[in-house]
Order: sequence, then C-alpha cells, then structure tokens
Amino acid sequence: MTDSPSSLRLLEALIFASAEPLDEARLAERLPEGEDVTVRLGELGALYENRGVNLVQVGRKWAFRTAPDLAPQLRVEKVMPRRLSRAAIETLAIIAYHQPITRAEIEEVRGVRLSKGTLDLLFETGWVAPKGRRRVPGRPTTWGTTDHFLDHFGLAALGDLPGADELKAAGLLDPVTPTIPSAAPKSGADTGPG
Amino acid sequence: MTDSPSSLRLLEALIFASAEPLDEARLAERLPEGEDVTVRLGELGALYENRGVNLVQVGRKWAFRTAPDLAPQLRVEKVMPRRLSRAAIETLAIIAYHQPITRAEIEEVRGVRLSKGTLDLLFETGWVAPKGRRRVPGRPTTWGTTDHFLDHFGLAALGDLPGADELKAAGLLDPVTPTIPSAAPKSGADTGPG
Amino acid sequence: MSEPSPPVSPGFEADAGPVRAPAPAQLILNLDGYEGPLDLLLNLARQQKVDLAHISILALAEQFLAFIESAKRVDMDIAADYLVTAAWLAYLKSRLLLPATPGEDEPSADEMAAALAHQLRRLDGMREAGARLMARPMLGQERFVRGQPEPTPVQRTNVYELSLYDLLKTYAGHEAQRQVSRMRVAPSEFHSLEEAYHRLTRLLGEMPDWSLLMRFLPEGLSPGVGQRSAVAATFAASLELARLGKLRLRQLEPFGPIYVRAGEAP
Repeated sequence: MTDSPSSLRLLEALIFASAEPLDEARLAERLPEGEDVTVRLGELGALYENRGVNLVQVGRKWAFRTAPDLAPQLRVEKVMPRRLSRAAIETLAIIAYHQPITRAEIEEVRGVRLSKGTLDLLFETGWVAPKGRRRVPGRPTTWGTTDHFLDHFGLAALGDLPGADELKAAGLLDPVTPTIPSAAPKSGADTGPG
Repeated sequence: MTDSPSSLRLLEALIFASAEPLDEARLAERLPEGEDVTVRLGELGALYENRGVNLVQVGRKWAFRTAPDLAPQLRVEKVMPRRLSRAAIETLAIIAYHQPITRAEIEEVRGVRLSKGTLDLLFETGWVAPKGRRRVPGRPTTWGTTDHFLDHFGLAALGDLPGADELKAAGLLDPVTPTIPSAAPKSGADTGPG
Repeated sequence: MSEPSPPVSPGFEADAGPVRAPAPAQLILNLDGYEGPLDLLLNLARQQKVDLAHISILALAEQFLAFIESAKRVDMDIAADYLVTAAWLAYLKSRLLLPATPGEDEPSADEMAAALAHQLRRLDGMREAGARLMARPMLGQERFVRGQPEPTPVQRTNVYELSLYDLLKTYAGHEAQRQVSRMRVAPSEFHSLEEAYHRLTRLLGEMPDWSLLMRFLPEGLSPGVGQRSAVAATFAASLELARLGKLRLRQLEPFGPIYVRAGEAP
C-alpha cells in the first residue's frame, strides 16, 4: 500500500461496484487533485494479482473480473451460449485482426459473399461497430471491434489478440487487395448452390 | 493469507460473481471437502476489512458491498433509464441522416405528423439541437445532431454513419422487404415500367 | 451449420485430412459443405501434407479442376463462382506450364500463384485466429462480472437508452417501408413479354450453369398480380429464347422448379 490508501480505496470501490468497465479518464475525475490515476491503478492491480478476482484492463477502461483459472469451479449449470456459425467466427476474426475493414474486403479474405445476417449479428451482439468510411470511391463503411469485444474475450487491448504478431510478421495482415476473380463477388447475385 | 489460498480465492470469486448474497451452506458445497467455510469467511472478511469494499453479512448470507464511509463519494443521483418510442428513434435517425432538416421536412420523410412532444423530447436527450433557420417563407427552424450524439453512439463524425445501401447489405433492411426470392441478380432498378 | 464433408479428390491421395474420410467407393462430392471456392481450395491444399507455405499451386489447380470435373460427371449443380475459379485455375495452370514470356504487362504466372498461396495462408490464419479467440475464457462462461453491481457516479448516466444498432435498425426499417410504399404506387404492375425477353437476354451471361428460373425475376416485386405477371412473362420469354437456342430449360418433375442455363447459340 502507499501513503494514500484513501485514493486506492475509492478507486477500488468505484470499479468493484460496477459490472461494466469504467473509463480511466472518468475515474481520474473522481480522485483528489494531483493523484495519478495510472499509478494508483497499477497499485490496485498488483493488490489483486493473485486473487480470486482480478483487475483487468479493457481498452482504456478497467473492471474487476473473476480469475480465469477458477472457471471450472465457477461454471454453473445452464449458460448455453449462442453458438456462432463458422462464417460468423471467421468474420469476427477477420474484423478483429484486419480492422478497420470494409465488407468487400471481408468477402475478399473469405473468398465468398457474406450472407446477410452475419455482420448484422456481430453488430447486434455489440462486438463490432462501424468505424468510419474508407476514402475510396463509394466511401464504403469500415468495421472494427468494440470495447465490449475486448471485455468479452478478456483482452486488454487489440495488441493482445492471440497470434497477431506472427500473422503480421508473415504478412498475412497486409492490406487486402483482390486476387482471384471469384473472390471479388459481385454484390447482388447470391451464389449459393441450388 | 493462509495455507489454503485457493479456497479463499474461490470463495472470493463466488461471492463476487453471485447475483445475490450466498449462505454458508451453499458456499460450503463449492469448497473442497474438509474446508471450514466459517473460518475461511473470517479470513476473507479480515482481508477486506479496511478496504474500499467489505465482506458483509446480509441476514445469514454473505456479499461484498462498498465501504459505508465512502458513500458520500459514491453517491449518485438515481436515474431511471428511459426508452424512446419508435417514432422518436425514427425521427432522431431522420435528423441524423438528413440534417439540417425542418419539422415539416421530417414529417414529409416520415409521411406522418410529428406528435407535439417528439422534438422536445429529442432536444431533452441532448442529441439534437436547432441549427439555424431555413431561408424560405416562415423561416422555419432546422434541426441537427450534437457532439453529444456522436459521443453517445461512438462516432467520430457524421459521415461515419453507414449509408442506407450499406445497411441493406448488412441485412438490417431485410426483415421488412417483400417476400420474393432475393436471389435475383442486380440489373438496375427496373421494377416495373416507368 | 454442419462441418464440411471430408473432400475427396479423385486422382489424388485422399487419405489426409479428417479421420472419417469415406472409402473411395462412396465419393462424396458435396459442395454444400464448403463456403465457396477458396474454402474448397484450402481443404484440398491440406491434403498435400506439407506446410501451407510450401504447397504446389500447380498440383492444387489440378486437384481443384479434377474435383469440379467429377462433380460435373455426376451432373451436380455447381454454383457459378466455382466455375469462375475453375476457369481461372485452368488458365493459371496453362501459364505455369508454359515458359514465361518476359516483358508482359500482366502479372507473371509465378506472381499469380504466389498471390493465391498468400490468400490461402491468410484464410487459414484467420480460421486459426477465430479458433483461438473462441478458446479464450469468455465473459459469462469462464469469467464473471460483479453479480450485484452498485450504482457509481463514474458511469455515464444516460437517461435515455439507445444503441447505435437500434438507431440504425429503426432507420433501415423506415427506409424499407418507404421503398415498399414507393413501389405500390408504380403505374403498372404488369410485366410484358417483351421486357422479360430483353431482361433474360441481358442476363444470359449470368447463367453458365443450371440455375433456377425464378432467380431471374425482376427485383422488388410486390406479391400478387405483379409477381404472377412477372413469372408468366419470364417463363414465356424463356420458352422463346429456348426456341432460338439461346437458352436451355429443364424441369425434373411435373410442377417442379424450372432450371435454365445459357444455350449454345450466340
């Protein structure tokens, strides 16, 4: 602990109270003048490091979450998560690793048209969101992941995406450009068999 | 800590994650055989004694609560989250996409009269504001969105809103469209002679 | 969604890949299990039993073409994008086999092959990344949030709750309704034989293989008279085009769906 336990206690109470991650800048507003919120968050994190509940970073936000290693003992009956389709998982991964990315580029990576509900479902879940438009003709919308995505998958930042470094080193995260003809599907015609 | 930190960690995580206070019997079920839950609860309570969050007994059950002495710093005005009517959401969207827009123009786009309170309500949300006056007879007020709107919806700029055509591609337009097999290839909008 | 059936490629070792590979006698040539040609290519590439970085694109092209050929032999309905890919791979194969002509404008065969290999590795990388994401301890399943949250002054206290998703969905619904009502006031809902004839003629290039005739109806028809007249006009036009040899028609059973494909005549 430090010479200023009261700031630490306040920070602890604020974050602990909330189910949602709290923004670092807004936490700072609550601390007394001159307190460094980053330093205090570091102290708080250390305090909870080996505990049943950990302080975790979610983008620029902070939250307490149960320790991952306790999962087997915490899991309760039910919790039947909605099973994502293969297409949805693939699309989510492509958005996460290539963001910001347009719909057409996602289709290019997968080599197949995105069926209508896929992006919609990921958007509705709150894992992806529109991130602005690409400055090319047509100004297509680009998509990226949200803080909710980071929180859900237990990532402090996008840099923590598993395997991102190797993929980048292998050039597999380079900007997406059209390759073989079928992989640039015309929008409109559905190409499903039958 | 004690010689059995893993039971303590589990206890901590269980009480943290539970949606309601837990009684000792239910906690004991989760602990390894032979653990004395009362002793462990005492240890956990001691660990949290002077912290921002305390382990408290609620009736015969256990829960974490923020420390009472921090209450003044944690006090919030009670806000009951309210939902907007469909008409209000639609009006908000039309203002966002067509701004600056007058009341009469909103009614024209929606095809129905705007009920009295709708614009007032949207003004109250802080998401829309008057933007000036149209240079036509009567000089009607025009409406547009605010920075608070961008902030709330996580948009960097108004231009980041996906276009209507892209909403359709994402599948958001789907539920309401007519029932014809959607597979017809695009070939210009030649629906009916015109 | 079902897992793809283990692909079997005649003329190529079929014992790699999933354990449940079927005996050669019961060839499974089901394209439904694949999410497009690239997915099929990736599955075939896996059978080469080498690192994806060292696959032979020439061998892969041959595998793919053989697969499509045998699918054709069993008279399977092959979606157009597979055929486009097959044509491209046939072209690539011929160029890979010929000596390179220097000073050409278009990319060399090796560059094209490298681009395809890159695309396969990228898709493979993304699949793997997706699997690793899904293996992470997820909120609400392995990691849990505070079960009894208390109000804090830090949270944004929005009185009004609305997500961007709901805002856009409402707008989209509104737009869709506007489009529908615009359609209803169209001057006439009748479709003439002449229009349908010109329309189908334009679309001939889009039907290299058997496709449902119904797919080539105009878009955005309102149910009822408009739709019925469009079906009648399109069917009559297809008969006329079939008579001229520009189009072929097929119906497998009485009242069954009608299939069309481009005919031999120019």
